[in-house]
Amino acid sequence: MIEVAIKKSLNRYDGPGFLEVNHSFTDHRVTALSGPSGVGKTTFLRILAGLATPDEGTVRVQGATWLDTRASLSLSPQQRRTGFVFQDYALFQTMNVTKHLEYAGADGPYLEQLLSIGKMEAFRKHLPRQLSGGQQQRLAILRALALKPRLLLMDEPFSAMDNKLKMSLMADLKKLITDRKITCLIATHYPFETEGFADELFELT
Amino acid sequence: MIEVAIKKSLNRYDGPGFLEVNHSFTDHRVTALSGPSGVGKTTFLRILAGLATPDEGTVRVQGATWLDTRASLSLSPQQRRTGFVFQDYALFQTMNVTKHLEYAGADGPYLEQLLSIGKMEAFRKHLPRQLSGGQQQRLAILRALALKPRLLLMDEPFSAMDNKLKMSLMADLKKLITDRKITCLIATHYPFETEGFADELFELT
Amino acid sequence: QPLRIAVAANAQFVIKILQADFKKKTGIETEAIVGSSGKLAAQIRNGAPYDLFLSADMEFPTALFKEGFGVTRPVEYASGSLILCGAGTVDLRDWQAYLLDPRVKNIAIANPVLAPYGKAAEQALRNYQLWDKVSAKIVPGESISQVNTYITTGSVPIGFTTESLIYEYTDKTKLTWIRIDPKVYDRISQGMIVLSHSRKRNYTRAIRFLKYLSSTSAKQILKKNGYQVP
Amino acid sequence: MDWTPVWLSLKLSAITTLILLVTGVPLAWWLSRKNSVPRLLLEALITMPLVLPPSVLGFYLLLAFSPQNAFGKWLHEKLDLHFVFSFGGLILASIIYSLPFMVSPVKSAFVHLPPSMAEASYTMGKSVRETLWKVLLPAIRPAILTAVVLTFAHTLGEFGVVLMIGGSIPGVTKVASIAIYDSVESMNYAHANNYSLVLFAITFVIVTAVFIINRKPAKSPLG
Amino acid sequence: MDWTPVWLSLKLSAITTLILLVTGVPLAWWLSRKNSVPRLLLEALITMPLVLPPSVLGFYLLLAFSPQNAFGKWLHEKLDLHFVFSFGGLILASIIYSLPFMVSPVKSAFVHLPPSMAEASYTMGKSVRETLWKVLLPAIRPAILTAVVLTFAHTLGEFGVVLMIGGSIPGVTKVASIAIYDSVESMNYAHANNYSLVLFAITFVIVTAVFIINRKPAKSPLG
Ligand SMILES: Nc1ncnc2c1ncn2[C@@H]1O[C@H](COP(=O)(O)OP(=O)(O)OP(=O)(O)O)[C@@H](O)[C@H]1O
Ligand SMILES: Nc1ncnc2c1ncn2[C@@H]1O[C@H](COP(=O)(O)OP(=O)(O)OP(=O)(O)O)[C@@H](O)[C@H]1O
Ligand code: MOO
Ligand SMILES: [Mg+2]
Ligand SMILES: [Mg+2]
Repeated sequence: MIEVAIKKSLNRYDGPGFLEVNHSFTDHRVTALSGPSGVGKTTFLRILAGLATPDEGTVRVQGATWLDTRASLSLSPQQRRTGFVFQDYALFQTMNVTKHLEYAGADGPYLEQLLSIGKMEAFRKHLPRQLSGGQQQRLAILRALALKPRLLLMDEPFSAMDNKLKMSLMADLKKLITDRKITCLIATHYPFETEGFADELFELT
Repeated sequence: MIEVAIKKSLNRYDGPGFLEVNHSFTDHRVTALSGPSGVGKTTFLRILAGLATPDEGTVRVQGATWLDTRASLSLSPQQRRTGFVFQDYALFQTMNVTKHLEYAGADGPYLEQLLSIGKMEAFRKHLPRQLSGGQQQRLAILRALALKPRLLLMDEPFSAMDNKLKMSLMADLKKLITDRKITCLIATHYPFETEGFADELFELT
Repeated sequence: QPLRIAVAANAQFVIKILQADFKKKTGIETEAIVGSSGKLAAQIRNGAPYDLFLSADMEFPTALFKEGFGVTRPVEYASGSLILCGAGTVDLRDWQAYLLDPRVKNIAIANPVLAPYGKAAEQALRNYQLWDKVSAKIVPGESISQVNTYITTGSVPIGFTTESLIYEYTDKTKLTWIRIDPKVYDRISQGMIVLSHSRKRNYTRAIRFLKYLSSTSAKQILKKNGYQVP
Repeated sequence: MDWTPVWLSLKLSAITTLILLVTGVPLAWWLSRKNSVPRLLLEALITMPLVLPPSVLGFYLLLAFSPQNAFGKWLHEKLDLHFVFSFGGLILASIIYSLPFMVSPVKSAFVHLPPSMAEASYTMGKSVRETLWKVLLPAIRPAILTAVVLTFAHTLGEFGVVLMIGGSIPGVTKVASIAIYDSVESMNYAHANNYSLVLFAITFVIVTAVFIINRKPAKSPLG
Repeated sequence: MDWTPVWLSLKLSAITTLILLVTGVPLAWWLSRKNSVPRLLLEALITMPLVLPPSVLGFYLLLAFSPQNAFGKWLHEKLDLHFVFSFGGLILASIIYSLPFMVSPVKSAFVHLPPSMAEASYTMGKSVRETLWKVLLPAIRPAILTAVVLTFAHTLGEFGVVLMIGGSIPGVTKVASIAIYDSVESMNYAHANNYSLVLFAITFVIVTAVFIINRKPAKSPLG
C-alpha cells in the first residue's frame, strides 16, 4: 500500500492553487492519475520519487516511511529507486540503447526481454537523437523497468506513439508489471487512453 | 482544390525512406493527415507552407502554382501566407496573447471572437511562459487563424489539451472554419481524435 | 644560472656586444633583460631576480643602493648622448623650426618619469623654450626603445633618442639625425650597481662583469657605439 | 587623482560598444544561420582577438597604419586619417579587439532560438527584417545585454594593444589601464591603486548588475 | 629564431589548462545549480578577469606577492615561494586570468541540460558523482572541448599580466607574447613577425578545428 497525505501550493500564473492528495494506492496494481493540464500530475509523481518536496505531508510505501515533513524525514531519490518515466523522456544523449538499459540494471536476459517488449532489438546501438519520438519514449519506459523498481511512475508515457504500437506495448507491459508485482502510477490527460491497462483511476482536482 | 504531387527522400536513421504524396485535397474542408510517427507528416505540412522543399514535384492551390521544382518556382512562405500551427507552438516569448494576435492580423472584433473561441479572454496580458501547455497550444491555433488564411495547416494541434477542452474547442473551430471557407489540413497520430472535426482522412505511408 | 643583467633600453644593442666579448674573455654566460630604467628599478624593488643593473642615469641606482637593494656603490660606466632622429629624408638643419612645423604631428620622447633620456629630452626642449609649444605633439614612449620603434617604423616623423641607435640600426641609411648640444641637458651619466640578489650565487661573477666594464676593451666598445666613457 | 584617463576609457568603451552593437548583431545573426566552411572560417577569425596576444595584434596594426607603409601613407595623405597615436586608432583597434565579445554571445543566443519562431513569422507574411526586429531580437534581449556589457567592460580593460599603437598621450590615448601601468612603473602605487579601484568598481558593478538582471525570473514550483 | 619563448608559452598554457580543467569544471557545475545571491556574486567575480584590465590584475598580484609586502615576504621567507618574476607566478596569474574561459562555457552548457537528465540518474540510485561522470560530462563534451581550447589559446596570448609580474627573463618568464613585444622594442621586426605568425597559426588552427569538430553533425531533412 502506498499511503499519501500531502499538500503543496503551486504558484500557477493564473492565481495560486493547491495540490492536495489523500489517498492509498493499492499494491501491485496500475492506477491512472488523470486531471486537466496544470493540475499537478507531474508534480505529484515527482514528490513520490523524491524529486520535489510538498509543503507538508507524509508518504508511506509498503510500511516504510519515505517522507514525513513533520519529522523532517525525506529519503533521497537514490534511496527510493523508483522507476520514473519522464514526460520529456530524459534520455542520456551520449548513451546508446543498450548502454541506457545497462546503466539502470545488470540482468542481461531481463534486458533482452525488455528490448523485445519495446520492439527495440533493431536499435541497440542507436543514440537517442537517432531514434524517432515514439522510439525514444519506449526507451524511456524500458530504462525505468530495467531498474526493477517496486514502484513505477510514468508521466504521459504513450503520448508520442501511434495507436497500433501503443496497444501492443500496453499488452506486453501489463503482463510484465503483473508478473513482477510492480505498483504503477501513470499520469495521463486521457483516462480512456489507458483503458484495459489501468486497473484503477484516481482523479486529481 | 490543392493538388499535390511531391517526392522527398527523408534520411531517417533506420535507413533511407521516401515521402511521396500524390493527392488533391478538397477546398473548404478539413482533412486529417494520419500516419505513424516519423512518416513525414510535419515535413509534408512544411512543404505546403514553403518552409521545406521537396526533391521534386508541384503544389497547386486553387489554380495558382505555389511550387514547381522543374520550373524552379517556389513561392516564399510570406507569399503563401498559410496559417501554420507548429508542433512546438513557436510562440513569441516576448509578446503577450493580445500582441500575438495583433502581429498576425488587425481586425479587432475578429480577434475578440478568436479569444472567446479559445477561452483565452482572461489571459490577454499573459506571456507564453505564463500559460499552461494547453493554453499555449490554443494561442498557437488562434494566432494562425488571426492571419485569416485560406489554407490552415495544423500539426498535432490538440496534443496538450484535456478531453473536455478539446471537444468544446473543436466544435467552435469547426464552425469558424466552415464559415470562413478555410481549407484545413491537420496532422495527427490518432485519426479517431479528430472524429467529427475532420471531413476526410488521408493516410500517409 | 647565468648572470642576469637588467639593462636600460638605450644600451640594449651595445650590451649584446659587451656580453659576447665578456663571454669570450671569461667564459661566463650572461642574460640581458631590457626595459626603461624606471621600470627595471621598480621590478628590482618588487623582487625581480637580477644580479646587476645598468641604468641610464645615476639616480635610480643610487636610490636602490640607499634602500638596500645594492651591494656596491653605483659607479658610472658611460655617459650618453641625446639625438633627434627621424626615418627618411628630413631636413634637420633648422630642427627647432621643423619641430614647430604644423605638418609635424608627433614627436616621440621617452617617458621623462621612467627614462633618463626622456628627462634629458624634456630639459633640452625647455631650454630652447620649445616645451610648451610642442607639448601637444609629444608621444611619450614607455622606454627609449619604444621611441626607437616609433621612429624606425615611421609611426612618428621625429623623436628624441640615444645616439647609440645610429650605430646599431641595420638600415641606418634611412635615418636622419642631429646631435643635441650637450649643454642644454644634464649629463646623462649612466650608473651601474651590483644587486643584493647576486649574493645567492652570482656575486663573484657580477663583480667580474662590473670590473670588465671599466676595462679598455669594454670602453672601446662603448665608445664605438655612441657613448662617452669615464 | 586625474580623472582624464578614466573619462577617456569610458568614452572609448561607449563609442566602441555602440559601433559594435550596430554592426555585430547583424553579423551574429548571419553567422547563426546554416553552417558552411567559409562561415566557419570567418567565425574562427572573429574569435581570434579573444585569444591572440594583444602584442601581436598591436604589432600588425602599428605596421599597417604607419605612414611608412603604402597603406598607412595612403590613409595619411589621401584621407588624412591617422590611426597611430590617435583616439580614432584606439577606436578601430578596440572594435577589432572586442568584436568577439559582442558577436559570440549574440550568435549563440540566435542559434538556441527554435527555428520555428522565425518561420512562424514568415508564414504570417513578415519580412526577414521585420521578423528580426519584432520577434528575434526581443527574444534574445538578455544575450544582447550581456554582450553589450562584456564589450563595454572588456574595452575598458584594453591594455596591450593601446600600449603598442596608442602610446600614452595624456587626454588622447592615455586611457585608465595605461595610466595604471605608468603609475606602477613610476612607483606611484597610490595612483595605480586609485585607478585600479575605480576600474574594478565600474566593472564589478556592471557585471554583477547583468548577472542579476539576466537571472531567470520564474521560480519553478517543482523544486 | 629562438623557440624558447614559444615553448615556454605552450608549457604555461598546457599546465594552466590542465589545472583549470580539473578545478573549473566542478566549479562550473556548482555554479550551474540554483541561483542565490552569493553564487551570483561569485560568478560575477569569476567573470571579472575577462573584462578587467590586465594591468589592474597584474598590479594587485604584484602588490600581493612582492617581497616588499608582509604577505609576499612571508611566502618568500617562510615558504620559499616566489610568485613575482617566476614561472610559478605566471601559472598562478594565468589561472586567475583564464578562469572565466573555462568556467563560462561549461557552466552555460550545464544550465542548458534538462534537469530531468540528472534526476533520471538519481532515481536509478546513482550518486551525484557518478551522474556527473557518466551522464552529464559526456553530454556537454563539446562545451568542454571549446572551453579547453579557448583557455589554452587565451593563456597563450596572455600579455599584460605577464608584463607586470613576470618581467621578461629568458627561459623563465619571457613567453612568446613578451618576446614579440621585446622584439618590436629592439626593432627586430623580422623576429616579431616570426613569433606573431607562429602564435597566429597555432591559435587559428586550434580555434578553427574546434569550430569544425563542434559543428552540429546531423543534417535536418526539413530544410
Ligand atoms: N517550470 C515551471 N515554472 C513555473 N511554473 C510551473 C512550472 N512547471 C509547472 N508549473 C506550474 O505548476 C502547476 C502544476 O504543474 P504540473 O507540471 O505538475 O502539471 P501537470 O498536471 O503535470 O500538467 P500537464 O498535464 O500539462 O503535464 C501548473 O499549474 C504550472 O502553472
Ligand atoms: N531534426 C531532424 N534531424 C534529423 N532527422 C529528422 C529531423 N526531424 C525529422 N527527421 C526525420 O525525418 C522523418 C520525418 O519526420 P517528420 O517530423 O516529418 O515526421 P512526423 O510524421 O511529423 O512524425 P511525428 O508524428 O513524430 O511528429 C523522420 O523519420 C525523422 O527520422
Ligand atoms: O634607456 Mo631609458 O631608461 O628607456 O632612457
Ligand atoms: Mg505533466
Ligand atoms: Mg511531426
